[in-house]
Amino acid sequence: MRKLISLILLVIIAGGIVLSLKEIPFGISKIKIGDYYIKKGIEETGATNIVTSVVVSYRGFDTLGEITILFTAAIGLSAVLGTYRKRKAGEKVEPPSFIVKTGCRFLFPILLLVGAYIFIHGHLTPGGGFQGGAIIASAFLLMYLGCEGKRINENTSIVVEVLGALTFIVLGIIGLTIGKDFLFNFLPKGEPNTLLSAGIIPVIYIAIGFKVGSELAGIIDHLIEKNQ
Amino acid sequence: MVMTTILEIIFIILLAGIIGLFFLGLSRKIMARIHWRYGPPITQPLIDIIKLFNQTSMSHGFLFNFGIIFSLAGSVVVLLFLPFGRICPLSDSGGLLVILYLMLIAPLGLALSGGEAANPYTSIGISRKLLLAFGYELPLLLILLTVMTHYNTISIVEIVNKQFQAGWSFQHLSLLLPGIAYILILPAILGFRPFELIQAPQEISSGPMAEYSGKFLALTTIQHAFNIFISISLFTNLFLGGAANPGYFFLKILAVFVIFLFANAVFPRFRIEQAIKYLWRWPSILAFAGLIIVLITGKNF
Amino acid sequence: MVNPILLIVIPLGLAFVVPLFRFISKKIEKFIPFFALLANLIISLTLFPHVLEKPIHVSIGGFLPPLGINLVAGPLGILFAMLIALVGFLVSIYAFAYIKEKDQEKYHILYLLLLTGATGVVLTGDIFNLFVFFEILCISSYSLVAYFGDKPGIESAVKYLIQGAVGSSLVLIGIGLLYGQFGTLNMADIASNIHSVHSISVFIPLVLLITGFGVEAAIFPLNAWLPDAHSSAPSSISAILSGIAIEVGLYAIVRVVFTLFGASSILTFLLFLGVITLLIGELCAFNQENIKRMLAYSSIGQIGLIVFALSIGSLSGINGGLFQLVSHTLSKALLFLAAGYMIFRSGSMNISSFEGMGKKMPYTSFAFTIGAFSIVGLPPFIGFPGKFMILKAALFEQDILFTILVFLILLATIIEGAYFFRVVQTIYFKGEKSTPGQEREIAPLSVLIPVFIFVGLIVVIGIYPKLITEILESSASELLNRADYIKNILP
Amino acid sequence: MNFLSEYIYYIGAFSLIFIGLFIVLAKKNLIKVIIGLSIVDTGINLFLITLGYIRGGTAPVFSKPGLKAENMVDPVPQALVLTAIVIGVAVLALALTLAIKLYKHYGTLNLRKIKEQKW
Amino acid sequence: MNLSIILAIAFGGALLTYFSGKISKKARDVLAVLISLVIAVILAFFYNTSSREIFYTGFLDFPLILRIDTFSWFFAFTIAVIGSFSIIFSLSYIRKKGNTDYYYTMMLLVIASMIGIILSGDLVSFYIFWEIMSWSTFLLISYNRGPAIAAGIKYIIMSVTGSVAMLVGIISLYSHYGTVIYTELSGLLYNASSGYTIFIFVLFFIALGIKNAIWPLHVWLPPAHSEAPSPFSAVLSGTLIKIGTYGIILLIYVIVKINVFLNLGEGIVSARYIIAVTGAITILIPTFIALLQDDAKRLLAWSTIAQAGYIILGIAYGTSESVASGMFHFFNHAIFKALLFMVVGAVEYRTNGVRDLNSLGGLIKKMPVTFVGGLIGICGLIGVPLTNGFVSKWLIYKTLIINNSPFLAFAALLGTWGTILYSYKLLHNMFLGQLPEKYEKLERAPFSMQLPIVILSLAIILFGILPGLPLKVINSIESGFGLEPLTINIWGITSDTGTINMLNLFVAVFLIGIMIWLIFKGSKKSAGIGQYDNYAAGTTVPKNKYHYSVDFYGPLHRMISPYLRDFIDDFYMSLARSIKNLGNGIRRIYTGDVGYYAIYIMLFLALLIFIQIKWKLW
Repeated sequence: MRKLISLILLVIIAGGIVLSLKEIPFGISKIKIGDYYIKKGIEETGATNIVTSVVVSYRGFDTLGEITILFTAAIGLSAVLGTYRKRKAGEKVEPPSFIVKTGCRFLFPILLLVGAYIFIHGHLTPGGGFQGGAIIASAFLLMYLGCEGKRINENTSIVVEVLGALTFIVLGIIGLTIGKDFLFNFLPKGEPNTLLSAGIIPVIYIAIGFKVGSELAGIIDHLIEKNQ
Repeated sequence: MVMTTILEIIFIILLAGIIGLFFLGLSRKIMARIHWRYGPPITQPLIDIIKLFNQTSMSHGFLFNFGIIFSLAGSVVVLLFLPFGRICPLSDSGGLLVILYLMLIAPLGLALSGGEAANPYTSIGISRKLLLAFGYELPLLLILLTVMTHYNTISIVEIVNKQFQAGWSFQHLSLLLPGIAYILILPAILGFRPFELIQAPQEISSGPMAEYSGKFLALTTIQHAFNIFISISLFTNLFLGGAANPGYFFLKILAVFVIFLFANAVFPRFRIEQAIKYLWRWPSILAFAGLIIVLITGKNF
Repeated sequence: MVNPILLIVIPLGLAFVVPLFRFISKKIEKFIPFFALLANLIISLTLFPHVLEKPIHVSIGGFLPPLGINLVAGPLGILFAMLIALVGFLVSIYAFAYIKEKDQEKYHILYLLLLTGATGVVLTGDIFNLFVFFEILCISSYSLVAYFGDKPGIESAVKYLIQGAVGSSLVLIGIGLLYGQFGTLNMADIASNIHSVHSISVFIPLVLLITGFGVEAAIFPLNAWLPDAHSSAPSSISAILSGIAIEVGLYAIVRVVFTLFGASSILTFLLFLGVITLLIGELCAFNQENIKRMLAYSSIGQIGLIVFALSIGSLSGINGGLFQLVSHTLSKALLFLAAGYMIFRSGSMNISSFEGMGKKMPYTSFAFTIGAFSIVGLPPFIGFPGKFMILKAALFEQDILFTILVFLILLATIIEGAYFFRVVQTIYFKGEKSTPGQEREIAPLSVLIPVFIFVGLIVVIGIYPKLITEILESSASELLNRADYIKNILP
Repeated sequence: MNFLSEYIYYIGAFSLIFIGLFIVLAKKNLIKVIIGLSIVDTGINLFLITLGYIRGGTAPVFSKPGLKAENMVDPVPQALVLTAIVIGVAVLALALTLAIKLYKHYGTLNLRKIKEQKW
Repeated sequence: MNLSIILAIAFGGALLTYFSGKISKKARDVLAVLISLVIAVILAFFYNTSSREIFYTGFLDFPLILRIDTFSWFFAFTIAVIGSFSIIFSLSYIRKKGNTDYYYTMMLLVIASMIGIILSGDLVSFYIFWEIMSWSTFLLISYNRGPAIAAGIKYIIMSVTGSVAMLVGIISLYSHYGTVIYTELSGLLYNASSGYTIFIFVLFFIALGIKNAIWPLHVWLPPAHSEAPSPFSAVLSGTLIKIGTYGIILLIYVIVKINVFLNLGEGIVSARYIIAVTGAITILIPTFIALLQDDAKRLLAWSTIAQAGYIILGIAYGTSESVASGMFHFFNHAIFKALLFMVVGAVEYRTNGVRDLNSLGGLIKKMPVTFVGGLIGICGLIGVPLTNGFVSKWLIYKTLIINNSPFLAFAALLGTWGTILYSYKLLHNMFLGQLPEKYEKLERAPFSMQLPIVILSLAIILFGILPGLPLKVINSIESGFGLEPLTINIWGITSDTGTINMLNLFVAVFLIGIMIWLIFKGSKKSAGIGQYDNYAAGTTVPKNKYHYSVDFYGPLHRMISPYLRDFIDDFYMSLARSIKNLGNGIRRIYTGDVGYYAIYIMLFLALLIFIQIKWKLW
């Protein structure tokens, strides 16, 4: 019964949405501001990756919100799970197999490196702070899988997290204080397609990378540690 | 002017008292005769009163005394509002409505007095008295309202005057029915058979009067006499056109009283519920019918 | 002139900083929200006179709209920002004594983030940005509802989360559809392209947005999460949820309907929806034994009333609706705070456990009474002018339909009165007259101060409603003059 | 067939969305519901990306010279999707956390049985 | 002297009293009495003046106006005086009960808001004060706890019901005419359609009728009056319900105006007759119900409803005499009902809260002053000539009879006879008959209770003999309403259709009373005997059965009680129950199953889309 009702309702809604999609033909350029970004993006922001320029510059405020959401989720999660609990000595955990152990140890630094590369080059190539951060976090996940007893230092992770976020905000405020708008790209834009270009974009992306990496690692840490 | 008024007042009070006592005596005499007895002399009530004043009495306190005075005063004041023949000292002070109100002072005063007596019989008697009053007031109010609506005035003097011009009220059907109703409730007003349940000596030792002795009893008797006079002369004024002079008026009320006595001598006693039911049924229906007729035939509505 | 961006940045930055205090002193943490919101309050107050003259537009990152994200600090936005800062500020004082858990830094962070999200929603001029802030608001509310980690809290949070997630998915689909059609995300830009909602392709995003935001705004039948969440959250959070969160949801709906779509044709529907929400909320609250659940249902009812008023669509209607919104925010926050501390003391949420509170906690009880009277709409409290203005607006339509709806509203008011008065009686008159050992346990100052500031505001604005009517009027005209809004942002 | 090639991406995206919604509406296991929500998110992301697609377009990255701006797809939906993914992750993480806690309290994840908060 | 100063004193005084109570109990008592007296005294100075002022401009776009003219002066002054007497009475009454600061504050607040209502010059400020009065009353009714809680909730729900109806009326008037000021509204309804006028009338009458306890809206009154603290019952009964009366007069004679009112509808179905007949019903049914009561205060409460019926009847009947009688009876009722509640309160105070008429008795020996107060009170209530109730009742009967409404007159008159029965029962069962042994050591009422009782008793007699004093004021009110004033002198009323002269009556009664007293005194002195020294027809009655009070009107009771269930109350209660059930039913849609909740969301969305696709509504 419930399924039937759900189906009927969803069919009606789907019908409505299909009707509305008529106005949005597929695959045809109808973009307005997107067009502008592509044409003027490099000129205005200095980043060759237009997506990055949109994410960090044009819609940088969204990104600030985004990291805030992640932060919120991380804090909320740890708040819900309760206070930090050390693993007790007597608890037995199946030790990882040799292959896992070695593989993890081998992959861990490489992943870190790849992650760092991705967020540092966010303004030039596809990728960016979030992607890099996620890779870094997966490196830590591997560490948890492979290296028994190793854990990230909670305090360090928090400091990194906070500093990452603060960097973002401080950069924004600097933009504000030098007479322009919040998040104003006050650093020189540099030569496009070089590493040191696009003003504050790479700085922000690096900060985001650190922040996201440590945050996701923290989330993993919480979910693993608290629920043995 | 003031002098004549005062004289009128004294005259009326004395005369009403005498007539009332006479009626009281007469009623005992006639009752006795109906019962094939000889009966006491007609002056017996007067003799009783004089005797009672000379007896020692017992008082329960201030309200005990005050109530009886209050009650009697109420009755006496009513007299001043009733045209006795053509004499009516306080004709300009509110008319029939005031009479209605003053008529309730008497039972209220007795009730207060009896209340302080703290005798359960008294209390029961008072309760019955008030209930009975409530019972007969319903038809009585309808009757008076019919009359007042018919003549469109609240002044009893004017009612009497209008009857002089247009003939007795009894001539109109609309007032004939309330008139009959009045006769039916008259024994209830006076506490006569079949409505003597207030005193009911066999049952509750004379009810409100159980604690009275001496002068209290005397005052009550006087009050009773006044009440007889008042209720009958009210009837006469309202339905029989009053009278041009006191003598004629006396004859009228005497006739009414005698007829009334004969009519009521044969009833047994009611219980209080029966009494109320009776009063709320036939007299009320008659009076109500009269009121409806007045409203239909009247010009004003 | 201060940049309105600070209204968002200051609490956000401080929220990020809070975890660092574990290295300095744990005791400072709880004062961070206090200072952040105090700053916000001051900023919004200083902005207030400027905004009345002319709405302030701030672009972010140096890009003019529609290219960059912009903030629109119009009268409406500042009104909400001020309200958020005010209530948040007072509730943060309340939390000094109320939140006693060991791990309280997380509470304060989440609390700040919630209010940041709310402020962001009301200030932003970009529909996707609005969504982002909305998510901040929602996610922090989910976490805060579950903050105590007890059984009801977790259950409610899960339910809230599921419904909220469905709602935000719908919002996101709606935004996608809008972007697909208009190629822009700036609200003014979109609005300048929408002239009617007759075409289904515009209508569908509209209803998706209404439904999505409606979940947070607790319009019937989207409000099933509300009684659970409000009753099982910590009382300070209930106050914020009831006083801020659903109002912000309502703001989003109003923005979408009035400014974005200019969809005055759907207002009739919302009119009925408001009345139905009102009636259902009040009826559900009528026989409620759990005080916080009762207050939560009452919030549903109040939201219905506000929706009704806003949907009248006339200047005075919106005016009245906004007034009622302010009034509800203040009164309901007060009620939750006062009830919260009484629950804290009595250890039970059952109304009958409040017996004798009038003796035990005289000040808190007094404040609760004022709040209840205000919600019911008795003068001289703030609820009265609100109800008055709404009725005035409705009856000025001189339409038989409105008269009937007004009577339904008043019926709901009577029901509302009935259950609130019942609680007031329980507090003061029920129970043993004096049981031995019943000492006065006056609430700590950090509870009484915010509670009595609320009382003061309720009474002062109730007696002198002109204090806020000016800003309400310009807010209402901002909502109604869609063309001006567009023209101001896209010259 | 024209229809399919024209709308296949939309259909795919919305299929995911509605499948996800159906799971949320009809399934009783909390984990499944959370998975459903996640599917809805994925569907939406797909939909957003689809919105920005231009037939034959390239990624909007000027990584090497000679890329024409006209041929690039719309960067904005991609930026939006980035945000949407993060939001999805955040909600997912929180939801799972709550599910863990809920299971501790109730010993079940059956949503039809977790009905203490009602009326 | 400004009118706003009065209000400032009244409201400020209320608050001040609360805080002074925290410092010194004595100071608080003195302050409370002082404030209430000061208000009364200041108001007294406003006699025969008229002024109007805008006292507050801060409320939305409405300038709030205060005004005083003879009409409002009459009501305000009465209320202030009765209020201050009640506060004096409270001094010892409330001392035992605790929570005294609260009590005095609320009491002063109620009085202040009542005066505010009366003095306000526009409907918005009327409404504001009205609501303040409602809730402050509510907070005071439940003061005694126990059954008072149910009474309070009943009161406030009905009160809120009424006031929201009135609010619609006020705003509707504003939306039609753009003003809420009495003087500007006055007569504007002349051009309105009668349907609209009736609409306004109904709305206002729900509110005013509930306050004034007109018959089908009376259910809050009996429990509220009987459960409230006695001095407050006096305020409730003597003045608070009269606010409703004031409102009705205001509506009919100031806002709607007499000429519109009399032309509203025709014959039997005219507004005038409908309200008058409602008044008549309000007299009859509560009178009979009062007969059945065994609780002294509940009896008085029902009596209050009945007396309010006289007032409504008089006001609605619309002749100049009937309106005068309505207002005069308001005045009288305020005095004697306040007095009676104080008498009952004094007894209640001394007997530790006993007001069951079946367990008292014989208190005349212990509390003579209180008894005399009670006696004069019931005389006024009945309308025994030479007490104030008489003249007002006489006027209403007269005008009803002269204008050919004998049925209304019948209702009014029969109500009076019912009044005799229940008021005698009240007096008898408390003061007369045998004194129960447990009350052997009862003391007299304290001075602060006796003082208001004595003053009010004297007032009843005074205005009974000199009805011209208030009638003069009433006359000038009536000429303000466009009614023809009565021809009066200080002793009474003269007119072609019937004259009353209390001087004659007074002299006659006085002289005759003296005469009889002389006869009484002159005859043999009677011996005083004790209470239990009774004639028992030769039997001995057990002591505890000596007092006849239980089921005092038993026979009548058995006859009428089956017909006199308060079915209106039952109706309201069942209404409340069904709303409760409805609420319990509706909240089951929140099943607790989150799947359903998600379905609701989708349902909402699907519904909107479906409607749009199907009907293209938007």
